[in-house]
Amino acid sequence: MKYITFILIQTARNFKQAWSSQLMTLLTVSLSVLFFTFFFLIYNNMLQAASRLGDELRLIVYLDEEVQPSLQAGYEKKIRDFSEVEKIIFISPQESFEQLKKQLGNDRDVLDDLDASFLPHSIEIYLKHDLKNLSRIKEFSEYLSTLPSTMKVQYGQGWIERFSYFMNLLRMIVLLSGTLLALTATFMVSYTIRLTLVARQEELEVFRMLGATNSFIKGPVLIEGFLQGFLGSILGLTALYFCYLWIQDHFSGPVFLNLFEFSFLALPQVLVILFTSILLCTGGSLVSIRKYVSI
Amino acid sequence: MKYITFILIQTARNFKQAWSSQLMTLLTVSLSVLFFTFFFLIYNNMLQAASRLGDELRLIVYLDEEVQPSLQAGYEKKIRDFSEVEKIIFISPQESFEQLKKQLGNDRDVLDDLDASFLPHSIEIYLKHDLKNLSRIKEFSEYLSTLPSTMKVQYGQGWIERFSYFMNLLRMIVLLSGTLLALTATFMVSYTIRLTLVARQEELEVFRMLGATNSFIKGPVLIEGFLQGFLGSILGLTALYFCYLWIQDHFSGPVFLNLFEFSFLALPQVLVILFTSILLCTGGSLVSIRKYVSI
Amino acid sequence: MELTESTLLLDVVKVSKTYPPDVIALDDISFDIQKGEIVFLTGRSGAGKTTLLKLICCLEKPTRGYIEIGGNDLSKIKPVSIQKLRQHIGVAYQNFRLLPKLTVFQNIAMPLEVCYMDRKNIRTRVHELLDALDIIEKINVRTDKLSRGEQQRVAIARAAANKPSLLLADEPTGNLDSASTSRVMDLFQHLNSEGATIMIATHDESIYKKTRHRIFNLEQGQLQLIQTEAVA
Amino acid sequence: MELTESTLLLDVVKVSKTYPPDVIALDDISFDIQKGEIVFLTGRSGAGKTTLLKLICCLEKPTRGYIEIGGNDLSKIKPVSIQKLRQHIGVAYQNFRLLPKLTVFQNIAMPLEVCYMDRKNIRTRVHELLDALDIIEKINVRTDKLSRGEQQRVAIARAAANKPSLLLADEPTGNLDSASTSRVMDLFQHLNSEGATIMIATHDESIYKKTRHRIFNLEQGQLQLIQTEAVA
Ligand SMILES: Nc1ncnc2c1ncn2[C@@H]1O[C@H](COP(=O)(O)OP(=O)(O)OP(=O)(O)O)[C@@H](O)[C@H]1O
Ligand SMILES: Nc1ncnc2c1ncn2[C@@H]1O[C@H](COP(=O)(O)OP(=O)(O)OP(=O)(O)O)[C@@H](O)[C@H]1O
Ligand SMILES: [Mg+2]
Ligand SMILES: [Mg+2]
Repeated sequence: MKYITFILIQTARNFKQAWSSQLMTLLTVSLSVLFFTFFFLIYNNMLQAASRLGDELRLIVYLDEEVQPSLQAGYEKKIRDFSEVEKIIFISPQESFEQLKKQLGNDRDVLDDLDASFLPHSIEIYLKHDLKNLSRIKEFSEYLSTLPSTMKVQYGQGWIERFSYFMNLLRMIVLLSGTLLALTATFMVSYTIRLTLVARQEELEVFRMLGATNSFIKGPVLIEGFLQGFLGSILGLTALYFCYLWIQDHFSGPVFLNLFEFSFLALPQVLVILFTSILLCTGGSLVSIRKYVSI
Repeated sequence: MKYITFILIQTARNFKQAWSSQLMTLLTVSLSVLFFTFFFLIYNNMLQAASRLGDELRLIVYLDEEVQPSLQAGYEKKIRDFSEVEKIIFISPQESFEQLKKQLGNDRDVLDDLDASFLPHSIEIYLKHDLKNLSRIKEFSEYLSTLPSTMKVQYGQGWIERFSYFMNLLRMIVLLSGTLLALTATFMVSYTIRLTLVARQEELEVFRMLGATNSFIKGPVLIEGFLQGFLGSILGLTALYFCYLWIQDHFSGPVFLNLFEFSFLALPQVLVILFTSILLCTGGSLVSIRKYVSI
Repeated sequence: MELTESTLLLDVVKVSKTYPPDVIALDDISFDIQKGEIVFLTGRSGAGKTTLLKLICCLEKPTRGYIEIGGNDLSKIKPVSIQKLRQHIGVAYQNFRLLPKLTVFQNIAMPLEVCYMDRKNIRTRVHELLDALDIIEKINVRTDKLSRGEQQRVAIARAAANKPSLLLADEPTGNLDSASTSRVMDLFQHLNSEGATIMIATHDESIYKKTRHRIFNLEQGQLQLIQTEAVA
Repeated sequence: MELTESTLLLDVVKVSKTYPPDVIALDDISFDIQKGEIVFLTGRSGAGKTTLLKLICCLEKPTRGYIEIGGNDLSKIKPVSIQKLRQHIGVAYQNFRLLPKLTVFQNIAMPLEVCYMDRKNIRTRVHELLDALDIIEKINVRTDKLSRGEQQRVAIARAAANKPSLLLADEPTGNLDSASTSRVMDLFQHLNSEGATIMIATHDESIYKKTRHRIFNLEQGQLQLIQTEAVA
């Protein structure tokens, strides 16, 4: 009990004495958490968005003969071997003809005199929605052309290819800036913690000279580290939440929301972030003590 | 001459004495410059990429009668009134028919028995490539439908709309993180400069007590601020250049380069960055002196 | 860290201290101090007085030789034991080592907090000491707002706060007028009568001239006994 | 800042100094000092000696009254002039105010650099002073590696470096043995013979007991002249 009282008194006194640098550390931690989670949020949502855009990720394989129902399973297996696939549909010329008619709309009378048989058999392949599949779509299409009786493979070549490159670029950017930010965050936090402790170096040294035990010295520092990490990440996450609300606010509207359901971090993710920043702050403080208070 | 010698000696001594915190400031400045320019670079290139993707930004207006050559100028004017437009092409049913034939490729014999007259007259409108136009494409299409004798307006509605929302979101993200980063950069730089000066507060105070004039005190601080800003931004820009090379390296390949010609900052931009960070560092140092050395 | 029953409190054996690169501060020093003694240490400026005191409170390690306090060889005991030991040694440093941002009370309370004394007892003890040293009216003033002589007395009060078994005072009267000096010496006398062993490094002849205690003199790293204790 | 031709160097008129909240350090003090004089200032710890010296070198402002140095009223001259004036006043602070990370040489060179003296002259002057104070062998040692008495002499050397017209020494011998003390006093004597006016605040009777100079005593904020200058 006595011990705890002393530690708390110490902590309060430290804060009173050095509140400006404590506040600085807190702000730094918050900013770092904000940065990091901001990028995490964006990356997360980008992946989701990509998967929605990928709804159009349909490849059509035109065949020069019908695939007998008995052979369809083999075909499917071959396709699934190469890439993860959402669903595979075998389409007869009749079905294609109906589809074409629908697409032409008012102009459908062009087809009036024609027979469905001029259209080939085909297979529609819907890819699983993720960036990996998107970026491998070209390879996949080449693979499909080598299957037996394939006449031609078709997909929204033009824009899908560009889009996939674009997404790749974005992914790289987000990862790169994420790494940069993580580095800086660590650097900033450890730097400010170091500075706070250097400012208290004299005090800790005097305490050492007066015979303070390790637990006496480390107690307040640990509590401070904990508070810094805890409050810092709470603040950062709160700021992030407001950013999130702001973005959502500026992107409401049926079309958009439908496309990008911009979602916040999940609870487990939030907890991991909280835990990590507490660990970082307390750990950093302890390491710094060992380094700067030699006596 | 004597004055300059003394100032240089002072500066060298300061650096020797406090090289670790000086290095910290330098690193902070570099990182801040790197962040800021990195986002600037991305934003710049994103705009360019958008304009390239926008190549497909073509609207087709189907008309129920031919537009007489004498009226074409009036039509053009009306269209240009609403939005900036790259070019406008009036297309006759014959031209459309040829185009359709080309598109159908091997299946073109479907059209053999048909006459071009079942196709309507149309106007193809190519938009100027920028994000603003992209995001207003829906409004534009609605406007076009109100023009006389318009039957139907068509554009790659599905994906263009999604793409434009996506681009908007991205723009917001880049701007938001850019702002965040600029704020932090300023905060970090001023904080480290302050700390460096607080560490030297005692020295400056003693100099004051010994009768140092203002120019004696400020000279070395100014030189340091200048060097910090100069070297810091040079370092940051160099790091940025390597990031740039890395990105380019990972996106070589004919299709990609064709689409995103990822380009570096222009010389004037580099100069502005250099100048700004020098100003920030020197200014910050001077303000801090005034605040921390009161005697 | 319990001190043994023997009457020998401090035993310094063939101790040398060389600061890098080649400053020989102490050269093969040996002496011992009994419990309850008062000992003076004199010597020219730079003779090594402070160095010797630092070795005794483990702020520096001897280059050669060893030091025993209450039977514990300082070079062999564990860090935890050193911390406990320091709680029994009060040191008034020559450069005070006060915390400028804390008040007089907070500074003097530090060694008491370190061994978890409770608030009430701390307050009583601090008042007692400040009364004895005549600076009770400064109790809630930050130490950087004090005159140098007041600071010196605070440093002495802090050293004496925990009723140490061994009190090391390094130039305790350098900034004090004669009235304050005699108050400080009275305090030392009082602590001594309560059982504390006291070692005072000083230049101030006036405080040791008329005593009957042992006086050591350091010169060029060598220790000489220049006055043996007179039998009462 | 040129000092006038008059023989009056320092004129303190009805000066009071109150520290917040209510510490009356000086209370309506008046005195003057002629050029070339040596004056001692005594007083109990906390009497206000350091405060008086701080007022003279413009580190604090008087609450009431004014101080003139060489005819310049300190409360009226501009900051730039104060800076120039300080170059003519050497102060050995009671707490030294040395820079711990710089060497002895660099510390003593500071007041010389401030008025742009060239390297060669600086070196000569520093050697001269260190020789006089017997710490020449420490010239390239960082001041935090010095004994307290050595630091004190460095502080005195720095105050004397620029051959000041007025030298203020605050307790200059508190950490010095008698041999070093007499070296310091010799240095002061020498500076005085070169024209410097010197004011020494001290507790150390030994340095003023046998002099013929004026001695002021501060008590409860009041100044008393306790020895007038003996005519030679
Ligand atoms: N940390 C250090 N590094 C190098 N040399 C040191 C260090 N501390 C002290 N010295 C040197 O060791 C010698 C003895 O120093 P010490 O402080 O023990 O002297 P002292 O007797 O206390 O002198 P004073 O009366 O001036 O306080 C001096 O020459 C000093 O310069
Ligand atoms: N900055 C300050 N703020 C408040 N009070 C102060 C300050 N400086 C000094 N004092 C008080 O003013 C009084 C005179 O202080 P001063 O330092 O002038 O005494 P001194 O004569 O130099 O004493 P010493 O011999 O101990 O150095 C003391 O009571 C001191 O506590
Ligand atoms: Mg000493
Ligand atoms: Mg004083």
